[in-house]
Parts: sequence; structure tokens; C-alpha cells
Amino acid sequence: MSASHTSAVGKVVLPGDNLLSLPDQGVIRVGAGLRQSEGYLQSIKPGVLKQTKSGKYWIEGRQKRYIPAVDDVVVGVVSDRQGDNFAVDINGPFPAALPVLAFEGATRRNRPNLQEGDLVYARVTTAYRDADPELSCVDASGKSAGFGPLKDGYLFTCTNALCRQLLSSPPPAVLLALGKSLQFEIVVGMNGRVWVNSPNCATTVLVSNAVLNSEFLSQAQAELLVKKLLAQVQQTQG
Amino acid sequence: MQPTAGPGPSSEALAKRSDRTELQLRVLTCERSLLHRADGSAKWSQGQTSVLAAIYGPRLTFAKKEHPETCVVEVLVRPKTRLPGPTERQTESLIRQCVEGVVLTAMHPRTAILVVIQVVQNDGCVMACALNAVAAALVDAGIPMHQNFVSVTSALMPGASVVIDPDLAEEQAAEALVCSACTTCRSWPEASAAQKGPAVLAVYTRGAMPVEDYLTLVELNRQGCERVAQFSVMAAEKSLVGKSR
Amino acid sequence: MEFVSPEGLRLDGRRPKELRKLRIKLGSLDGTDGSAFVQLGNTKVLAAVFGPRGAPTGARSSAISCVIAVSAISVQGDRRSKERLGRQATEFSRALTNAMEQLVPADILKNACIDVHVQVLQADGGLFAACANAALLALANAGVPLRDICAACHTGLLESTALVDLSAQESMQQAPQAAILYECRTQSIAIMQTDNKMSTTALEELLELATEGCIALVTAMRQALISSTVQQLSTSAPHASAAQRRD
Amino acid sequence: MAAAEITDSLEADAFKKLYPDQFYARFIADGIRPDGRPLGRARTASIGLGAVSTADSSALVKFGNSTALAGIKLEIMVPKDDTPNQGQLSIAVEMAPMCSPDMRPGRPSDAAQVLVEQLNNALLASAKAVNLDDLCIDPGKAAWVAYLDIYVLDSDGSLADVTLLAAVAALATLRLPHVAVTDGGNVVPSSEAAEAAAPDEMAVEPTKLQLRSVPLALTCGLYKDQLIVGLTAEEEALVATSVTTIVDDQGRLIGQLKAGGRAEMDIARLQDCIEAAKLRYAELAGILQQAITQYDGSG
Amino acid sequence: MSDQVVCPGDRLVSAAEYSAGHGTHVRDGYVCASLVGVKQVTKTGGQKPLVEVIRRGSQPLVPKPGAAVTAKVTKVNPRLASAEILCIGTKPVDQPFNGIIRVQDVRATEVDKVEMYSSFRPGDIVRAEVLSLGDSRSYYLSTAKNELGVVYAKSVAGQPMVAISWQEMQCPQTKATEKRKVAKVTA
Repeated sequence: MSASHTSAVGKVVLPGDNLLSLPDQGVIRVGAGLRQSEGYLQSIKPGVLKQTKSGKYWIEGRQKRYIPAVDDVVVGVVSDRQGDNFAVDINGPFPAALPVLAFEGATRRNRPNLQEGDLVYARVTTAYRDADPELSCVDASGKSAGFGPLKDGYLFTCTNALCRQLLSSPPPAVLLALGKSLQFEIVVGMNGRVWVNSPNCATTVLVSNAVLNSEFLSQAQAELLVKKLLAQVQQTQG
Repeated sequence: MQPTAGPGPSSEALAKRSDRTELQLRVLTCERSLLHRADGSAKWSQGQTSVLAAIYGPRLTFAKKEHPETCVVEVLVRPKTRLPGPTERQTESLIRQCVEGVVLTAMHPRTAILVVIQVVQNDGCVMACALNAVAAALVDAGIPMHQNFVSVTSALMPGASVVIDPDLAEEQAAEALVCSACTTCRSWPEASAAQKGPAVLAVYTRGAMPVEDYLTLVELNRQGCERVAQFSVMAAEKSLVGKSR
Repeated sequence: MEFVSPEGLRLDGRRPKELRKLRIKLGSLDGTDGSAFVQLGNTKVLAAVFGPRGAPTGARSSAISCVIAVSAISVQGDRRSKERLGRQATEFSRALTNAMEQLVPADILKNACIDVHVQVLQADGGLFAACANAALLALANAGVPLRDICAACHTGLLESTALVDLSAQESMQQAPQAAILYECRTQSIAIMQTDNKMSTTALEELLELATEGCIALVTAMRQALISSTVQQLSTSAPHASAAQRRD
Repeated sequence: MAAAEITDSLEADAFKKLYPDQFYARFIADGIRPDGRPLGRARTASIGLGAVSTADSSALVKFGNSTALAGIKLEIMVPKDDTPNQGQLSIAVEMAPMCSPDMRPGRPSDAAQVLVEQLNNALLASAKAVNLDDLCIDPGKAAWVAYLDIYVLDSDGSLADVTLLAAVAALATLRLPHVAVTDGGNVVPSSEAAEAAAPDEMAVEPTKLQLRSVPLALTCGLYKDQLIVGLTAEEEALVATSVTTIVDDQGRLIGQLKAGGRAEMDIARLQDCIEAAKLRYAELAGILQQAITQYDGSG
Repeated sequence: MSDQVVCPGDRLVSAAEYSAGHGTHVRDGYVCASLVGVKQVTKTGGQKPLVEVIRRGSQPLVPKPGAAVTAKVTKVNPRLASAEILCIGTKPVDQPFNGIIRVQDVRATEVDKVEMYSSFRPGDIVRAEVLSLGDSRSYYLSTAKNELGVVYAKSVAGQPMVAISWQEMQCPQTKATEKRKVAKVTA
């Protein structure tokens, strides 16, 4: 495996770009948005070509439609109940199935009571390109681990690139700055959906706006943005 | 694309293009992600001609329409005025087959992609402009593709002269029009051996012409496509560069 | 106008009880499960059958659908007369669908549907009778089980003479007319259509004539079905199984 | 009877059903198609003229199984104000429900509308085969409107080629009756008008509509980098892309349509398609001429 | 055995002496033909002889329990895979019949551990056996035998894959493996 950086790494690539010639020997690890074609590594999605520390190439794209992947966390909207499953809209190609028993403490007798339109925070357990994905509201050990129905709050959508930023570790500057001065809950799904809840509406609106506007900002810019927004709120309140 | 209708062109328009040479394209502009509800959208303009394209999907489709192994592409074309008719059906069919030619439809079996095209302003070359808008919208939606396309129209004028990217007056005066779509394929230095020129993905003609003139126009379009492709890459990079920190 | 000459001949030279020349060609459309071309005088119709095949999702109430399409070029006169004929065709195809459902055993239509399409190529007199005959022949050609072979025939009472199988010119008259679809085996009428006012005795006379006409037509249709099968058996004998896959 | 032989042929059938692409690839590798044609030969064409006596002219055209019936009915209209010297040619295509098992009756299919556009483009916009001035009876008062209706009775590929030949054949045998406009604005057969004026004058033969160009089409496909000429429906489903080329009697290119698809072509390939279309043109024009001569002789 | 072409509605024999078989129906005490075809009488041991009408000299092709069929998978969910039956034995059918492979019919051993998604994918060509007529819409199929299962499958990259074990296939281009219920090839 070659660890050498190609010139395309870190650059914007477009679908159909031939990125590098595949070596006759050795292993190239390929992630999302890439494929091999006629001896070349080819991008099939637009985005920035990235390489992990282990040498795996992948493309960080920026799209609205969510393509499910196993172990992603998602925020879904219950759309229907069919037998032993809830049908959940997760903004993917197919509706996801959430078994009624995939909640902490759920049994045949004690089923969770979810209505159409309710929000759930869940993880993807199966994802195939030709079939409905399956969700679960428990982790591997059967505990809820934070998953489950989301009550109240405000839901907004953003690109999957922003979701990845929000979920990255350490958390992005905008969340750190907001967290220093405000009290709120935030749940980010990989499917481009963010849920925010706080004791008062003004805070919820402020957090939502700050997050939505932070996509292309640097650390300093994000901190400045939060400061400005906070000042505005204090002004109107004062 | 109704060159037969309407009043004849003024002789001035025919005599000389005022603002550009015969082989010069009009100013290109491309805006992306302007529709909130669509999964991808783009507005492409060539001079005064402007077309808006929106992509929805890949998403669930009717059981009747779904295909077990591939993603189904549906295209709807809305003209600027009047209801869609046979002309739009043909445009839809051509655009659908172009999209099928570049999208990796096997990546999303049993789903559908809907492409909606709204002609905003027609000042010639609507078909080419629509193709370019669709190509940009596909990138915006992040649909998996193994290549992309760009399109250019050129015209054979009375007196056997040729012009590229004609406006409506030139289109109406033209003896014949050739619109073609060529594939684009970029190669980074590490894959330089893969370099290949644009090839003809689609061609659509109107008017009768000698075969030699037709081949000249196709070649002219091919060269024009290289220039459009350069612009298209630049525009796409601009829309994606925000997060390249 | 004189429709029967003193010598007892009609305008096209036929006798009052003489049918026009009938031509039947079976299985001419390769892409279908069964087809029949019927020419009765100048009336030409083509019928095709698809099925029995899996019912489409969201199946309709009726398992057999029969549609008679009248093309503009097949009709004498302008576009308006085509529209009028088209409406009559819709009405008749509904009656024909009902008659067919009686003919096909119910178990065939469980979870399956049969589509019968009739295209009128050239319309002269007795159009719907020709359509019905073509549709039934196509069904038999497709190997759809039938209780019986039926036939349809058109008659009219012109200048107090009962005439069988009216030509276009004859059927344009405001005279009593009756068309029936007749089941020979049960000796019953499946569909009857009458036009213009007539006395009951006139109707009886027409029905008797129409029945005779139907029996004659059934004989010709059976003959065509049998000879086409015999021909198939003889040509496909060395490859009997190969021919079967087009069933 | 050799049982083994039959089993073989049945297994070939099953193979074709399960793996249509591989089945076809084996034939093409041997330079022959499943129906026995070489790659470069289109199907045999046949033309039947005057098949429908209720129409003013008609043509039944078959390429192998693909069958189209074209018929023209003439009606009289008042010319449009902006074109007082012109009649009208109105083209419609209908895919008869019997033409393929997937067809359902109802609203016109997209495929039919695409064919209408291709015919409009070929006959009127590009080749200008019919000069609409020829359909004028009396400028500003009366003109012919020719309704050209094409019915696809059996859809087995190359529909653009079949429908165009059917349309051209019907147009080439169309005769316009001699009519005159009376003072009252009614249109009467000119023989009557002539009789009224000069009773002993002979009734004139209807005039043939002159075609200014005779466009004919050929559809080729690209399969594993091989050019396949004159496609069947089965082949249309398998080829990576198809190109319809229309040329006319003056050797002009009337149209070339390649509507995308899974393969691109370079200019040389497009040129190959034009050459193939020119060869096919000579063949079809001969058959058309023969059919017309025969028809004129009999009618 | 007589060799006689009959038409629908033809009275063939008395229903009291013969039993009505394929292509016939009984009316007014007679066995009548329902099809155009050849009348055929088969003597059955002890019982009434069977009268049938055979179209163009051969039997129609319908899946029967126990028959070997080849089907193409169209849809997979956790409980079953839907498939179109394309061939019965070595003969292709004209209009495909619907079939279903239920999760318990995929393999003979460890039935409770079967995962549908690891057994079939849409587009796979599967050799199977007809279990029963199933529900009203589909035949029930089984692949619970070594020689039954997937015989042809394409990889994500679109290449036909090669079987490398009874439950894995490999793409020759990308070398990626995918899980399937693979049919053991019999010579």
C-alpha cells in the first residue's frame, strides 16, 4: 500500500474524473464515491478527495438525498405502522423499517406508542442498495444509548457535509461557542436532519440559524457569528 | 426550436454578429442549488437563453415502473409558454437517454430519478442549454456518474458559413442546425494515460444539409464542447469549494 | 332507390340471403398470443389477443378487456363520422366483453386477464359483426378455452325484403336493422342490437335470417380454425415442441 | 426424429430467455445475427399501396415483422390568415394496442409522440418534402388539409424507418382532386363547375402531389463496438446506443439522431451510419419506385 | 388413439363413459372441446378413459409441484424473495410466472439463521424447485438442495461473478466478494 499523496487528494473532483492509475501490485483501499474502472481509480460523485490515515481514499460529497449506510445515526419521521414495523422516512431512496421491538425494554405486550409524524433518533442496522433499510433504537447491548423518540423541539434539514462536520470530534467551533453561553439539546442525523430543543424558542431559533450558517465558516468566523447572534438576542430582550 | 415560425430575421442580424465572432460562444453562467425542495438543481444560461433543471431522487417509484436491477430515469420538459407537445416528448426522450448514458443506474436499483426541466428564456440553443443544465443539476444532486456531458449547437447559415451557439434570430435564419452532446472526462496527472477527447453522446439535427457540412458542424461542436466543459468544471468547483478547508 | 332488382339481385350483385365474401387469416401477428384478420366484403378488421397473462397490479374489475379501435383512415367521410363510429364501437365492445366472459370458463380468468384488441382497418357495412367474429377467432387462435364458437351477423329489412350482411350503402338507410351474436350449441342469442322502428314480425323475420347467417359464418370460421391447425401440425410435425413455445 | 437435436434447440431458447445479452453476443462474435442476417444488412422491406380504400391514399409497409399502416384523408379548410397560400399536413402516429404486449390502450404513448416529432422534422422542417403551397386551392379561401395517420400494427424495431417509408409512400401516391370554389364560397368538384361553364369539357384527372424531396431513414445500433444495421425490437433492447440517419434523393443529410445511450461515437462512426443509410436508400427507393409504378399501372 | 382436429363446442364423447381432461368441458352430458386442437383419448387402468384436446400437438407449459425451474429474482425483503419463473425444465415460458422463495425454503440446514439479503439479490438467476401453487398470485419455490440456488449473479461493478464457495461469489474485476446461496454445479 502506497501512502504517497496524489495531487488530487484535498482537491475538488467531479464525477467521472480519473484520479490515478491503479498499480499492478498492492492494495488500494477505496471508500465512498469512488470505483475502479479500466485500471484507474475513478470518482463517481462530486466532492473533495480525502485520504484517511490508513490510506483509504474517499470523497466527501455534499448532497441532500441520504444514501443509507450501516451504523449511521439518523433522525427519521414515522410515516406509517405496518405490522411489526414502523415505516420511517429518513430522506433516503426507500422508507426505512423500524421494528417495534427495537426499543429498549420493548416486548410483545409493551410496545412503544409512536404516531405518524413523530420523530425518532435511530441507527441504521441494515442497508442494501435494492431494499428498505432497517433501523434500531437500541445499541448492540440492547440499551437505548440515547436513541429513541424525540419530543418537542425543532427539526431542520441541511447537507450531509454539514452533518458530518457537526458530528466530527472534536465538535466544530460553532457548537462549542453556542454551548458556552446557551443551554440546548441537539441531535444530528447523518441523513441531513438536525433536531434542536431548548427551554425557549429564541434559543432554538438562534441555535438553528447559527448551525445552518456555519457550513463554510472557519473557526474564528463561526465564533464571531455566534457572538453576533447572541448580541442581537440580548439587544432585543434588553 | 421552431426556426420555421416567426418573422424573418433582419438583414443586420445576418450580416454580422455584433458582439462576438462566428466561432465564439455566448457568456455562460451557472447557478446551483437554487431549489430548496429538489435534491439537486441548476440554472444554466447561454447569453439570453436560460434553462432551469431540477433532480429528484433516487427515490421510490411505482411498483409498475421499477426495475429490479437499475434506477429508472424520468424526464419532464416544460416549455416557457404553451403546453408540452411532441417536440417536448422528443427532447425528453433525448435527455433521458443522455442521463442514462452517464449515470451509474445499477447503483440504485428499484428507484427512480426524476429530471424536471423548465425553459426560462429561449434565445436559441434551448436543447443544448437544457442538456447543460441537467448535467450541472446531476452534479449538484450527487448522483453517481461515470462521466458527464456538455452540449453545443452550431448552425449552417445561408451562403455556407457556419456559426457556433446561434441566438434565436440566427437559428431562424439558419439552413440547418446541429446540436450535439459530448462526454467529458477529466484525468488527474497520476492517471494521465487515460486522457481521451470528447466523444459524441448525442446528436440532433434540423434542416437539410450536405454531408460534408454536417461533419464540419459536428467537429465544430466537439471543439465547442471542450470549452464548455472547462467552464462547467470551474463552475462545479466553485460550488463545492466551500468545504475544502 | 331500388335495393333489390326485379331479378332479385342487390346493388352489389348478391342475392338477398347471400353473405359477402369472407376471408380469414389466423396468427399473422407474431408478437401476440393469438390474432385474426377478417375481411367481410370491404370491411377489414384485425384482432389480437394477449393472455391469459398475470393481472396487472391494481387489476380492473373485468378480467377480459376488449377494445375496438376505429382509425380515422378506415372511415368514409370526415373526422366527425370517425368520432361517431368510435363512440358506437365503445358501446359495442362493452357488450362483446360481457359475451366473452360467458364463453370463457371462469377458472381461466382467476388471477389472470385477457386483453383483446380489435383494430378496424376499413369500415364498410356489418362492421361490428366483423369485429366480433375477428375477436372470437383471435381468442381461439390464442388457445383460450371457449365453450363454443359464436358468430355475429347483421341484417336489415329494405323495401320489405330481408337482406343479410348489409353493405355500407344498404345500412345507411333508415330501415329496420338487427345484428346478433349467436351461440349455435345452445341456440341462444348473446347480443342483439336493433336500429330503427320495426314490427315484431319484421324482427322475427330478421332474427331468423341472422341466425342462418351466423350458422353459415360459424361453419366458415370453424373451417378456418381447423385448417390452420392442420397446417400447423403438418409443418411443425418434426419440431412439434418448438412450435409450442409460441402458444 | 433426432431427439437430441430438438433438446439442443430448446436449450438455446432457454439460454436466450435467461441470458439475452450473452445469447446475442455469441452470434455477433460469429458475425451473424440470430435471424440469420449479416451485421450490415437491414430487413427486407415490402410496400402495399392502396390497402385501405376508405382513405385517399394508403400504404402498408413491413420491415420484417415491424408493420406500419399509413393513410391520408383530405379535407378542405380555410387557410390561416398568416399563410393564405398554404394548406396543411397534419401527422399523427398511433401505436395500436396490438403492436406489443406492453402496450395498453389509452392516451398516446410517449413513443408515438416522439415518432410524430421525427416525422414532422423529416418531412416538413428539414426535407420540406411537401410544399404546403401545393395544397392550396384558392388563396385565402380554401386549401387542402391532409391528415396523415400512421398506425403501428406490429412493433418490432426500427419504427422511425418504417413509419417514414409508410408516410412517404402514402404521400407519393396521394392525388388531389380538381376542385373549384364557387362564388358562394362552397367547394365543388371542378368537373361540375366546368360542366356548368362548358358542358362538353372532359373531367380532368386528379393531380399527383409532387414531393420536393424523398427522405428515407435507417436505424443502426452499436453493440460491443460493432455497427448493427436495421434493428429489431430485441436488438434495440440490447445495443448500447442507436442512431437514426435520414438521407434524401439529392444525397443530402436530412437528419441524424443519436439520443444518448450507453456508448459514444466518434465522427468516423457517425459517417459509417450515413454511408449505411445511403446504401439502404438505394434499396428502399427501388422498392418504392416499383410499388408506385405497379400501383399507377393498376389504378 | 384417434387423430382428429376439433373446435370449441364440439361434442366429443358421452360424459358417462369418459372423463373430461385438459382442453375440454362437460355440457348436457357430453364432453365438449374447449380448444382448437387434436382430440386424444388415453386409457387409464380401471377408470373411465380420459379425453383431452391437445393444442398443436403438445401440452401447455405450467409450473407443477416438484418441477425444476429457472427464475430471476426481482425483489428481496427479510421474509422472502420475489422471482419471475422464466424456464420450466429446459423450456422457456412466454409470459413469466410469479414465484416466491420464503426464508424457510432457502436452504436445508440452519434454516433459522438464513438471511435473505445474504442469499439473493435482484437480478440473480436462480435454479429452484416448485414447492406448491402457493397463494393466489405466486408459486412457492425452494432452493433447499445443494444443486439449487444462484447460478448467475452480477457484482456491484456489473461483472458476472464466480462462485468461490457455497455461500460466496467473487467479482473478477474488483475481487470483492458477495454472499449468495450458490447452487452447486452438477456435471
